[in-house]
Amino acid sequence: MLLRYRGSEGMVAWAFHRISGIAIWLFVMLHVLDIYLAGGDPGVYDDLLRFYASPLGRVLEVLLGAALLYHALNGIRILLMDFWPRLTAYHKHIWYANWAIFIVAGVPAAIIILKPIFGL
Amino acid sequence: MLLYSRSGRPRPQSGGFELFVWYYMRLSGVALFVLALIHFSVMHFVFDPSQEKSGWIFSERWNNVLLRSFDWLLLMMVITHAFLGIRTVTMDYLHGGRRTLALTALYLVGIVVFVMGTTVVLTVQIPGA
Amino acid sequence: MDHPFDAIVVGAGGAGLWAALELAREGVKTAVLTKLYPTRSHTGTAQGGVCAALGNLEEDRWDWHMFDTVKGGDYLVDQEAAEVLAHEAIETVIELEHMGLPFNRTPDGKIDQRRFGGHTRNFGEAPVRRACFAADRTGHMILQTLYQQCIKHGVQFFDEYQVVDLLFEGGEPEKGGRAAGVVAYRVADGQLHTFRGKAVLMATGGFGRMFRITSNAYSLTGDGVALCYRHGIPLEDMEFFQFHPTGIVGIGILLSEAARGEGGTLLNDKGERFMERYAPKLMELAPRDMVSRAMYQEIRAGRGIGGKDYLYLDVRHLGRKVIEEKLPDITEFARIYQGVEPLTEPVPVQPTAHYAMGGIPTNVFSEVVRDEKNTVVPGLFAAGECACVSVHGANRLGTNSLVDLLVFGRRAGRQMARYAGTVERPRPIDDAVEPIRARLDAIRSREATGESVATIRHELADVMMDKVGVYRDGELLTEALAKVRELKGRYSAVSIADCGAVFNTELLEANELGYLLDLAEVMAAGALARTESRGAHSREDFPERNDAKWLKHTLAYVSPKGPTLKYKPVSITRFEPKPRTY
Amino acid sequence: MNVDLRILRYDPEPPSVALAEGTPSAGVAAGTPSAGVAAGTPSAGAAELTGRPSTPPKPHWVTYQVEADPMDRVLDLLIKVKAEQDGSLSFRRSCGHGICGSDAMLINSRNRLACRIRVDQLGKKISVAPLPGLPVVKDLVVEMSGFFSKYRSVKPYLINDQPEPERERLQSAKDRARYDDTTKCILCAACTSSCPSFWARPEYVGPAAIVQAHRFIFDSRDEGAAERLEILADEDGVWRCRTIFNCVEACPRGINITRAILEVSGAIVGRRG
Ligand SMILES: Cc1cc2nc3c(=O)[nH]c(=O)nc-3n(C[C@H](O)[C@H](O)[C@H](O)COP(=O)(O)OP(=O)(O)OC[C@H]3O[C@@H](n4cnc5c(N)ncnc54)[C@H](O)[C@@H]3O)c2cc1C
Ligand code: HEM
Ligand code: SF4
Ligand code: F3S
Ligand code: FES
Repeated sequence: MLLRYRGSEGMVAWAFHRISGIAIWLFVMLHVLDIYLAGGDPGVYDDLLRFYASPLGRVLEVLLGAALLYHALNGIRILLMDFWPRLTAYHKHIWYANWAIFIVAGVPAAIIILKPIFGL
Repeated sequence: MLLYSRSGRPRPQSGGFELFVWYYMRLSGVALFVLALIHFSVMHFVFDPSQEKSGWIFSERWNNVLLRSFDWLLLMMVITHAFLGIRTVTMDYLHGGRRTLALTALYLVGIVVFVMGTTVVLTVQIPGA
Repeated sequence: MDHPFDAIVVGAGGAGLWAALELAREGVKTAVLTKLYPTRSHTGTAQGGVCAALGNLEEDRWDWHMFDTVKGGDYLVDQEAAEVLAHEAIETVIELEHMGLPFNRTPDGKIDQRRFGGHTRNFGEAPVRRACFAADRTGHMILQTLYQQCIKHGVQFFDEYQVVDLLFEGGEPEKGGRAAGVVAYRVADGQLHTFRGKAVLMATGGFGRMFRITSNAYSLTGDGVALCYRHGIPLEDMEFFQFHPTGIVGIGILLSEAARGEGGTLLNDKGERFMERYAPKLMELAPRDMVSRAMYQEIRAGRGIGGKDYLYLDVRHLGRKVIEEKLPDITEFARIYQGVEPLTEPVPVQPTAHYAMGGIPTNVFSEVVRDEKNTVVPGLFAAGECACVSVHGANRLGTNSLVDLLVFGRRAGRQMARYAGTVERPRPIDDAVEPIRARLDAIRSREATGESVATIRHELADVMMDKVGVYRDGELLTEALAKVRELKGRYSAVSIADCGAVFNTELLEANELGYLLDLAEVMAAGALARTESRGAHSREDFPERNDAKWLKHTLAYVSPKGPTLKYKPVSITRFEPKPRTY
Repeated sequence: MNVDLRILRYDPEPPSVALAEGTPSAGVAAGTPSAGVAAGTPSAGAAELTGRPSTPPKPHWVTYQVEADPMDRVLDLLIKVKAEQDGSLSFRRSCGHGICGSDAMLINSRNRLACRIRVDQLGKKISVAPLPGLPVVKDLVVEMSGFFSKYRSVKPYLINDQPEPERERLQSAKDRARYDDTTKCILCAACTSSCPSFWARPEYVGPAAIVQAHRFIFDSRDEGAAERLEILADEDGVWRCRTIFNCVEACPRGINITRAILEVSGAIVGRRG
């Protein structure tokens, strides 16, 4: 159904919000687990940190950051409309504004995180 | 002249759990907006955790009660917000017995994660301190 | 399957719903049958407003309203009915407000009112604000509000049950039989059900679908009217059919009179405001029959736009604010259905078949009467557009139809409740469904070599539009009558592709076409006989109104050879016929 | 211009079924080829009509070539197909101009009224399917009773037990404007059946019912707001809305449905407004 129906910005916004929410959730569970293990065995933690430092780890981190940033911004978009329903008339505007912020804040951040991969 | 007009609207007696969830998702969302983004920034731009060794987290970050409370609060918010969120998703897509099963599993996992997280943040002793 | 009830309401437009509501309030066990979901009824399309002499903005009196109704109907109106209409309009509108209808409001919080064609102060002096309205969706709000109240009062609805026959006990009505119920076809699965009841109301709406260009819904096929006719009840004044001046070219969707009320003008190919020549005083706001005739004359004289069969409705000079705030509907329709931008372009319009003044004859209690002496058919009622209490006479005024629904729908409900308390429920009738089953099965099972429903329907629509339209004459009407009879002959061999039982709309359309053919024949025959011009019935060979000979209602009875015409007098209580000038 | 009209057809029954139980319909031989099977009719129709299928029929796409004017509406095309190519095509329609709410359907992957969307707005390839998320009865006809029972569940009528005044109740133009938008609803179901939350969870009361509730909750003459809010605060009430806005895009009446929903949830939360 979802794939058959041509929704607009609102539907895409929701789909991304849901997907990013689930993705972050999965990460958080792993994250709690790894820290827990680190508490018992510092060796495990070192392995983990090495993974984070690896190129793959960094790319995944960027994805996580993107998901978090998107989810946070869209969360705020939803909140704004929840508390001021008349803003629903501008939901697409807010959504595009979110993407502007996403790029302005996200691209430099991604560059910082990814720099080491390229030895910078 | 009597105009039929109300200033306030009577509220329903019981909002129920769903109302609570709705509200809580929004409040925790605001909190997370601040906490999670700070956390992510701190972890990546102030320090670079991947440059540190495991000793770092204990020696620098959790040496401070304030930072410990911060992390615990963040953890609470993330876990509750995320699990309630996943609960919504589950309830959307699963029905009947499978829903009950999935939700039970979800709550159990939630409790486990909560306990694990809290254990780490509150009870881990600083090695060598 | 047999369903015992006390009252049965056929049709869930404004008239049927209000009757059902009254019955429910009285605790009468009622079934409402409708071939559409109730909220799909055509009442929902009415835009302009509903008239009542509330006098919220300026002085107004119900007897002025009565006078306007009588004069607008070219004196063919039954005046005792018009009196009831104008008088009870006020309380029904107030009651609608109490039910929650969201009327527009005046600055001091009362129901707002606007001007409408033909409604005047002090017996014709000047226009008066009498039409109560809810933005440009008054009919929609009436339909919704009544449906809501029916839900509140627990009315039992049978949605998508199409009534296909009427049942009588003690013989057909002409033999003194009484109404005993109906047979309904459940659209979802093709099953036939009988509904028994002491009182049966016909509120099935109009039949404009016999014309090519019409503002009427596809579902307006005159079911109730034709069923009564087939059971020997005469039809009254069927030759009077209103053409609304401003329909969208080719499709007939209505652009409300409000467009002209707000100051829109009509232009011909030369850019002339031609109404100057036909109604110098009221111009575009003359009654609908007059404006439609003027438009036809222009088109015939070759002054249609580009020599074609339409003219322009121009609202450009009103400015964006007026157009967008007060005429959102016409702007919207013109944009969607014509691709025309009313802010910058004139809108092509042509007259569109709109409203049936005639129908099932009733008295002021909405009881169906079956002859010139007004003998009541026990237990049978009719209200709304399908009925003819004769409050509209030869031409209906804008907004008066909604009043008709409310006043006589309500009266029907009350009278039915009273009547139902006095008689026993009819006994089940053996084989009640057999005649209709045979008819439907015949259509379904016919060899697939016959003509299609669409072919016959198109030819009918063409002949009615071209020969029984705004202008008529003896020759055209004779041809039309012959053509309709030919079509009836061909109809008896019509065949369909769908022989299923589930949602077989083709079968239903075939059945409905039969109704339209019957009614078209009655209309053409009545029009041919009436050798005068009155209201919407305009004969070029008899251009004058002839009160001496024709101040009377037509009654058309069914017979194997076609309709037999008889006449009955008009009730005149207060206003003597006068020439109708505006 | 020539249009390829793809219709998702679903014929739920074998061709010859009696009009009422227990009555064999006289003379209908199963599989009688029908008049509609003439030039231009897709072959799928013929195959469908023979015999009693052993498995329940599945929805299938059938393409019709239709000669159309760019200003024609999809409803005109459907009527044309029914008249000229296959009379057994079923769909609902009544007013023909967007006010009765009969003919909402999925047209080129969006819910709209067939009588309000023109060929030139869609192009030469048009696909039409029944409203998503509702059980199909036949072809483009869906089962609406669930939709209407949700409508009924929110008490969609004025509740005010005060004695009625002699004349109209007074209401300021401002109070009247407060709920104007939601009085426009024609109950076409385009919104509810476009909502992913509803697809996922058919128990969700849906945007249309909330719109109808809003119309009364914010009417200054009504006193039933508390009862309705109680109903809508239920698990399957307003909380299921995830501000997806498909409903708003689909609404042929241009109602800002999401705003109405959020105003209702705001009223439940206790925010004034
Ligand atoms: C475009 C337009 C605009 C109009 N504007 C105005 C206006 O501004 N003011 C005004 O006063 N009037 C106006 N009118 C006229 C007025 O709207 C109608 O005359 C009136 O609504 C008719 O109402 P009704 O209750 O008689 O029937 P309808 O509302 O037509 O309802 C008929 C009912 O009967 C049911 N039905 C029909 N056949 C069967 C059957 N066989 N079995 C079961 N059920 C059946 C249908 O399902 C439906 O529920 C307008 C008309 C049109 C076309
Ligand atoms: C950073 C700031 C965050 C904000 C502002 C925020 C806000 C929100 C809001 C308002 C909702 C409700 C959406 C709705 O009802 O439609 C929501 C849902 C959700 N959130 Fe967050 N959130 C944030 C962070 C997180 C994090 C860190 C996680 C995961 C650990 C998360 C996981 C979820 C999930 C799984 C849902 C449910 C999604 C759905 O129902 O479609 N969120 N969030
Ligand atoms: S809100 Fe709009 S889309 Fe939904 S039922 Fe009403 S009119 Fe149709
Ligand atoms: S599409 Fe559905 S989720 Fe809400 S905004 Fe509309 S009801
Ligand atoms: S037919 Fe009435 S809305 Fe399309």
